[in-house]
Amino acid sequence: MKKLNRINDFVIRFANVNGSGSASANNLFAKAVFRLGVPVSPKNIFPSNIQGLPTWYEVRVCEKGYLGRRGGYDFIVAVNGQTLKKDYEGLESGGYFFYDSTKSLTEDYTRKDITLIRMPLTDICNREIDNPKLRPLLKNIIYVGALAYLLDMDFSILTDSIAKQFSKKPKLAEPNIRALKLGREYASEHFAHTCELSLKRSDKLAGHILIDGNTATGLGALYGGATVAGWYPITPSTSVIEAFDKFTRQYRMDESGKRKAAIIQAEDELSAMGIALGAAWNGARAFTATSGPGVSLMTELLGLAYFSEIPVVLINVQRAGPSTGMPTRTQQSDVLACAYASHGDTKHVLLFPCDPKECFEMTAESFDLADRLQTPVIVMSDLDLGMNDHVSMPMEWDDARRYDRGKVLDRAALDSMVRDWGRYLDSDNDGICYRTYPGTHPEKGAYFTRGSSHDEYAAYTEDTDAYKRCMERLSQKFETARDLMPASHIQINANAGTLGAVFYGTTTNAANEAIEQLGEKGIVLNSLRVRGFPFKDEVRKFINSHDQVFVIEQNRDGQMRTLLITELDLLPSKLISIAHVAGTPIDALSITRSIEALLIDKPKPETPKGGAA
Amino acid sequence: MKKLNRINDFVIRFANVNGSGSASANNLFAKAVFRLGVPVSPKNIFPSNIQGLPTWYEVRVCEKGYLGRRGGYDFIVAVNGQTLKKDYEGLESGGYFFYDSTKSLTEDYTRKDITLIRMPLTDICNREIDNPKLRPLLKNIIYVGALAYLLDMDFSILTDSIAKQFSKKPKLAEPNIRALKLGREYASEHFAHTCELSLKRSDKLAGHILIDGNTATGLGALYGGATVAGWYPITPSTSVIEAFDKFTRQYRMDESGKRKAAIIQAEDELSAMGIALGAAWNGARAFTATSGPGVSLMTELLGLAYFSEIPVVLINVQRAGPSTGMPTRTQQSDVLACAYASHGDTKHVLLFPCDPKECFEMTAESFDLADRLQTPVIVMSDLDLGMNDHVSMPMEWDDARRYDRGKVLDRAALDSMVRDWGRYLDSDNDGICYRTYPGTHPEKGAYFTRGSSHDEYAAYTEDTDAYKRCMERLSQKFETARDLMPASHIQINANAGTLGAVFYGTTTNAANEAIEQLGEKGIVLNSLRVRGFPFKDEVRKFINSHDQVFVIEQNRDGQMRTLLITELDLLPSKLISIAHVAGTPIDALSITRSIEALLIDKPKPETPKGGAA
Amino acid sequence: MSSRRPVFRHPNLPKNDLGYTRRDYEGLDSTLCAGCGHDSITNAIIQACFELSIEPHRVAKLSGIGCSSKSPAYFLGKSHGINAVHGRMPSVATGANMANKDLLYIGVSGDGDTASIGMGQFVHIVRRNLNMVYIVMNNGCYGLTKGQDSATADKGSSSRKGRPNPFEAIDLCETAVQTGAGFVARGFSGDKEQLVPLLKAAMGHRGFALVDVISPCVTFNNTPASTKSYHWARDHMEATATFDFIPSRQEITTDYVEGATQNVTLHDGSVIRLHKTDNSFDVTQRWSSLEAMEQCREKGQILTGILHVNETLKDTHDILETTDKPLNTLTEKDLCPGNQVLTKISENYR
Amino acid sequence: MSSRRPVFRHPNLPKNDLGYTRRDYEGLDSTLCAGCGHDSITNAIIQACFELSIEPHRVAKLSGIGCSSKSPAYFLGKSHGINAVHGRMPSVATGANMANKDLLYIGVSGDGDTASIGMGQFVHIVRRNLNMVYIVMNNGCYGLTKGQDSATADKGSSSRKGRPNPFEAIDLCETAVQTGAGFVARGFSGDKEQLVPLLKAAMGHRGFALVDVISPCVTFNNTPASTKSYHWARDHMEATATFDFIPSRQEITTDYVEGATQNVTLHDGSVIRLHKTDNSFDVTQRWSSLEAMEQCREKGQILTGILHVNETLKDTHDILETTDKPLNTLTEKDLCPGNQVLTKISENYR
Ligand SMILES: Cc1ncc(C[n+]2csc(CCOP(=O)(O)OP(=O)(O)O)c2C)c(N)n1
Ligand SMILES: Cc1ncc(C[n+]2csc(CCOP(=O)(O)OP(=O)(O)O)c2C)c(N)n1
Ligand code: SF4
Ligand code: SF4
Ligand SMILES: [Mg+2]
Ligand SMILES: [Mg+2]
Repeated sequence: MKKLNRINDFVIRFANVNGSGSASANNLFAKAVFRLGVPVSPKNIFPSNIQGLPTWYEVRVCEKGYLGRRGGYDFIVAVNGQTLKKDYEGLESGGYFFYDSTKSLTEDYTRKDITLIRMPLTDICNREIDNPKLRPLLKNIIYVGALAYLLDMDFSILTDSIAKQFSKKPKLAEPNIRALKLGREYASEHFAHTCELSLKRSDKLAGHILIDGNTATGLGALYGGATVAGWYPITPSTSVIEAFDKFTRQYRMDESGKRKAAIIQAEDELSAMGIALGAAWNGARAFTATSGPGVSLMTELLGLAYFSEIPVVLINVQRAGPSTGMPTRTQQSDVLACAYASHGDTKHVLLFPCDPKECFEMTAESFDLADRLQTPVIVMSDLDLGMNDHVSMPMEWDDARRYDRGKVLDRAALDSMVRDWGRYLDSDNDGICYRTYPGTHPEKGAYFTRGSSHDEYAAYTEDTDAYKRCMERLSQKFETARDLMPASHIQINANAGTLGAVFYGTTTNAANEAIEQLGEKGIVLNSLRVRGFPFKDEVRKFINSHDQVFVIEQNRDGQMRTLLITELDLLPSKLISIAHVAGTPIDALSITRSIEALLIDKPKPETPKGGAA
Repeated sequence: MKKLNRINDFVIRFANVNGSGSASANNLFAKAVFRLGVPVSPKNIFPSNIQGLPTWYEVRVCEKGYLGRRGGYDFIVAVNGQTLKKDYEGLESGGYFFYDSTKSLTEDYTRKDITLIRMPLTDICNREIDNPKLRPLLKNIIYVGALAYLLDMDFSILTDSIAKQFSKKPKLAEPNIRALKLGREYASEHFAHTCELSLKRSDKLAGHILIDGNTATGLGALYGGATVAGWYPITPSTSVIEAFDKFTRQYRMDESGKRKAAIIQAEDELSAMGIALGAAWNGARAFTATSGPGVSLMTELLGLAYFSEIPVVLINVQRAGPSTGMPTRTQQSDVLACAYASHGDTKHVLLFPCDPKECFEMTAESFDLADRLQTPVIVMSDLDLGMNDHVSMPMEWDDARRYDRGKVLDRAALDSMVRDWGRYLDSDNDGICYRTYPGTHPEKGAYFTRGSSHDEYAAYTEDTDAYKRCMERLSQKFETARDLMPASHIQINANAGTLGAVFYGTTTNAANEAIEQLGEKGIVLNSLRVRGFPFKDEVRKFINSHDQVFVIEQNRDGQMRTLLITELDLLPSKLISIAHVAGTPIDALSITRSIEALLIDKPKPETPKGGAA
Repeated sequence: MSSRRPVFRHPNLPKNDLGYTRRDYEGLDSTLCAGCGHDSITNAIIQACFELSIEPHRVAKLSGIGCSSKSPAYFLGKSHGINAVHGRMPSVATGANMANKDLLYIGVSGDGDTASIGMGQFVHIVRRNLNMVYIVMNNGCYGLTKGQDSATADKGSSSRKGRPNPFEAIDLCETAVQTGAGFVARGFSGDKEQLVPLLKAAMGHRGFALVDVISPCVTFNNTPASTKSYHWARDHMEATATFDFIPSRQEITTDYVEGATQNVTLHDGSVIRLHKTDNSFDVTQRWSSLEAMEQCREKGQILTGILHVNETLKDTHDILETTDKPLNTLTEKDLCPGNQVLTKISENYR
Repeated sequence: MSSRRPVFRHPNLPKNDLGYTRRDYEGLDSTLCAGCGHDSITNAIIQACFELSIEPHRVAKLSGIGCSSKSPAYFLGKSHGINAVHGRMPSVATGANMANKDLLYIGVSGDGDTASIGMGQFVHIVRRNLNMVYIVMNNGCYGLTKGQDSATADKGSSSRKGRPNPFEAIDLCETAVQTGAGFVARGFSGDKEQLVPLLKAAMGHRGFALVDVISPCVTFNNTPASTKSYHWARDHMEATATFDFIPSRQEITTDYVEGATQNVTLHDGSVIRLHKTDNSFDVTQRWSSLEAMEQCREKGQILTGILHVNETLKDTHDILETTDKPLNTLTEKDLCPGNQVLTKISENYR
């Protein structure tokens, strides 16, 4: 048998039971890799349940810097009896199977192509740890200690991490450090030269941070100046609000200890959106965060915000649908539901962050865009981005930057107006009109906001022409939005290339890696990462200048492909859907394979939706 | 001045104040035209308000049988002071301006190209009708009497209508008939040879009926075997339920006077859809009816029905959006909202009736389709179809027809099963599985229905493969649905024609008329009327076999065009949107003009969305 | 319909403390049916605001959807207003209030808008004690959709449709008191004498103030068999203790008989002086309020007047401990911690 | 996780009147946290159905979304069930019941599912008096989303998150009684002795039966400062009159002291015999029920037991006057009037 022998390039998986405290131990490991300066991408694969069901934590270590999921695993810490067999069978050939040998494996564990690493974790715990309450937790720390030895890690990274973590309660650090050492010692005694995977300090990460997208989103809302949030708990969006709550308690307190923010846990999502909308109408920056089911419930109010032109921000942390679907799995499947949310002719502005830094930036930016465009802006995050830790460049804020509150008339502006003000009068010919906040002026600028048809002066109307003017102006405003969208990321690998790839959000890392893999095989693709909707002109140009474009995304129906075709009037046969329908984050290899297969087996124009990763 | 001189071919408009009882008088007139055997299409243009605002009733009389709106009006009964000037100005040259001359016109009524018909309606009422309470109502009847003379109508048609209407209370007929006569007498004394429009008995209508779409829909639900309806009032869908209620009280009573139907006015649309869904889950045929805002609110539950495969029927009587929009105006703007309703990857079956007969048929059929496909079916009616009277072929029911309850296992079937039953096991390979109703069998066939991911045996799962199998089976089921959709109506006017038109629902009449108008100018179009979604194969074939296809519809964004392109992978530049963004029913002339303009000014491929009717 | 009516000011119209005439508190012409109860309530709102010298532009008007919800267009034309979607005014009001605690929020809703589609939001806005006046124009039916029974229609009551309503009525005042509202009153559109001071008192209260007003729908629900008709309401009204509303600026005279009145001082300093009678109850006690309402209900009477007041409750801002300045006036300086802090925050993620 | 557990039948297990063992009423293994109150309630439901000899397949189980709403998968594995979306179980139950009046409908919901997102639907299902047993597994928090306060969390109570809840609690029993429910009871997951008969009585009632059960969330809301914790519930439980549940088949013995008990005969013929004590009240009187609940609430006690019964109310089918046969069994012949009638109908449109 040939053992896998690699430095800083492998996948390690932890198979645990949820509610058993494994998360912090596994995080400790991932963070240690990060602190070693090695690019790392942890993925938590957890059930929609609180305690007792299988959960996996997968850590990809990749010196080269690929941060998407790789697929497969080379090392498994298998400490969940329920999934032991499956975990065993899924291991890559040449890999390492680390398990709690307190209970021995049954006879059907017969693989010859892997290395077993037997560690009697439970026994060690029972023997070494006096307090039985601490045992389940520390068992996890023990295996991290063992890993340090097995992978030849700098041990101080781990102990420092623990010390940092418990800096405020150093007493608690002690048993953890002891557990780490217990693990390392046992391993050094029993597993010398067992494992040929290793982790070396590197310099691939300079200035980077390791953070989850939802925390960055919450920070973005803080920096973007949000003051009102209405929300309703739903996985995986809850932690956006938790982060905003935490940060406002730190950075938004006035002298008297009162908060410069109002966060309301609403009774449901209709109310959450209503709260955000009401606050935005009244001149505060306001938002809500939710996931699929919540988006469906907010549909009617999104239509009101669109038609009455209220700048509200919605953070949609997508999860696997339809319906309740898989609440703890990731997906990019609300693209159409968000782009066209609500009955009637409606279209919404979408932003697609791909990493925590963009979560921060786009969330902060979304408030400017919403205010400028006076329309809802939806930030399309997802569970993978929102709830997993990601290596990211640090967030930055230009202190010279000023909030763009858009076209708002204050008292002085109203006083100095010469001609009649009309709330929906398009005096700049960009589809965007001037608004006023309630309470501004004793005599001027008051109007009645409504979701029913209105004329330029905000008066109710059923007049065909007035209605049509309003609807066409809204279309024009959407054109204005196009120019304001963040630029696409375009990468040209072959100047006269005929093949292109389009993707967005959390598909980015895997797609980029797949493009490199394909490049190595002589298949050169140019790529464009979509960052906003309505699509900027460069998107059309990019697609038009290629013969075949693969649209890579994480949903069944190729929703971004649909949106591209209809909104840019593209030739559908040119756009080939690479759709990942799994609920787990997309990986490079399956993209590579799908594209290869499609290119060999050249698609006929009639069946362009050929690929499925 | 040349007076308009036409027989059975003109448009007459009534300008009234709502809540003044004009509706029944105007109906009386339209019905009389119908009873003369002349094709007629009345359109009620009313405000979202109960009393005191302008309302118009437009009656197109057309011997040739065009039933769409024509545009313009040749004769106006102008009895609303609020709109008098506008009504005056809008009249076609050569037309007739009939008004209540009790109050004389001001000096700015200076048109020379029209004929004024002065009738002191109020004076006549005050003089001739003793009971002041009856005056406002009978004033309307008086002008109908005058019209009878002016248009040279067979007077007995009107008196018979009145007699029929009040057959149960003949006493009430009397003052009405007297009012009719008053009107006729005054006209005959004062308006001899004034009007050159006339109505002659014809034989164009044989066996036809004059009925509104919502009544036909309600009947369709009765015949289709619906037993449970959950609903919430909203214009223009309310009368669907009112009709169902009325018909079940007539035809669904058991011997003891109890009803074989349960109709629940819910507290909102979420509940209305929940009721329909719960009943359908439990084996009853169930439905709800709503309009745009309600559809938005039902979005989440539609997703549940899609994913857990519950056969529920939704009647969407569309109105002008977005948001509250124009609640009493018509539109076809919920196509995308319905086709893709709900977050996640979802698609829904849609039916597009174009006249009352199809409302009846498709509603009845929708229950079969929902049961067969175990998925929501949405009947896409609209305000014009639902609330206006239409000349229609009579409804028919084949007594040999049996309800298709789809794949349902009863107790005997469960007993005789050899292999394990799984609720979501696709044993027929058509994507449709076998269901059981609760309470069927003491030991077999029970399962837990859920909107979360489930395997073939309905067990909760987060397994990637099981999830994927389920999602792909649902796609396959949608393919099965394709074949079950009603056939498109295709009309080939030129065998090797290069121009085509696609339309649906209430756009049909105007589109057909426009095609004839264009034909007369040498522009020959073939046409296809879409009747269901997913689109049958013939739709793709039709479009592919033409160079340019105009998609004619009543919304801003060309929603059907979008759906066609994405679902059939069509070349967008080939599909040209003729979009009517008014809220009033689409008319032939503007379609004709748009198409003509587009053909002269040949569109470049980059800007295919050229037309706007 | 034009959105602006000709401005014609009579020089001798009476003015209030701010120098405004009553006309300054009016809005567009109503488009409701002639005689609709809602228009009377609109007039009472105008009167109350005028008499209280409220700055018109410091009011925000909110409503849902329905005939009732149209009425904010007909009063306070100098105030901003918003028509939410059906049943969702409470949440929109909550957001609006969070954004600016300094305006007076007047919400108008219908019985359909509140007791059916809006029931969930209504209960929760009460629970949060949002500082606003919430007026229900209660006609027991869905006016705008042509007269269906609403959830406040009494059992057995029948509208123009003719079929007696078979379901029990929801009493929004009971719901509000039970859920902990600090101000609950009921009026009748036909009794302006009582309604105007009720509205004034509600405006003086801090926290959620419900004013449920029986408001006959003359078109669909004014039949003899309807318990929301004019006649029925007039004949079955049972007023609680009558009261005087004494604005904060006015001195309180002491010429009353000891024990015969009860004074409740409202947040803005104004006082409600309740005149006790034999059958009056202590409106400051939640439980007596509920009992009094129940008793009337059982007797088929409509209890009107101030049904409950409690001035000790915290409003939503108090509960959330938000800063004193309206949130919508905070600037970048107040809100954005700047790049240095961000760098420090980033440190935690290394 | 497999959907089917191995069927192993012990030959000597006790059987009920139908010949079923208790195991026939069980479902899948629970995936809730070890010690979760919800599992105890699940067991009580199993016990009640077993003891009442309910035909398992004649039950339909319904729930919303939440830990609590998962539990129908863990009882009555031979019954059909449906997980609605969050908060919408009441409407789905309404439709289901309309389709087939002959099944026993058992709904399970959480406090989040009912008192927050489901509040509107809850009030309206009570108002319609749908014939079902509606069980709220009430833990004062959102278990499945990790412990946020729910609307039934008492003011000042704090969960593992540590911040005392600043809002007033909604008491679903009070809401139900006030809205006119015919059967309202409260239990505690830790008191099976009381809970099983409560559930049985609820199943015997015709119309809407609410059983609100305090059900501690051991993971997020079992702290000493939580009023929904085991300890708090045990220490503050105040039972109303104790009672015996006497199934319909059992003869009622008369060995009780005159005046010391009150018998209420339920729709299915079974009887609740309430033992009066000094502080007991008349549970058949809506008003005394409310008063008793309020009093306990003010004292910081949790009143458990049967809080209100009224056997005289019509259920939704009665109110709507639907035919006796379940609607889902009607055939074309019952439903479709045929072409001849259609031709006649068409005549009216000529
Ligand atoms: C979501 C939604 N559902 C239904 C409607 C239709 N609708 C408009 S007003 C109304 C009811 C109004 O009743 P109420 O609130 O009592 O007001 P009223 O007209 O009686 O004053 C309804 C159901 C709507 N606009 N939106
Ligand atoms: C529309 C929607 N919003 C939010 C959620 C997320 N969610 C799942 S369970 C739950 C609350 C559960 O609380 P409760 O009903 O009290 O049940 P418990 O878990 O406490 O038993 C929420 C908010 C959802 N599934 N659907
Ligand atoms: S319909 Fe009724 S509620 Fe509406 S405006 Fe007319 S009278 Fe008032
Ligand atoms: S989280 Fe709480 S409610 Fe949910 S299963 Fe665990 S203990 Fe029960
Ligand atoms: Mg009303
Ligand atoms: Mg709970």
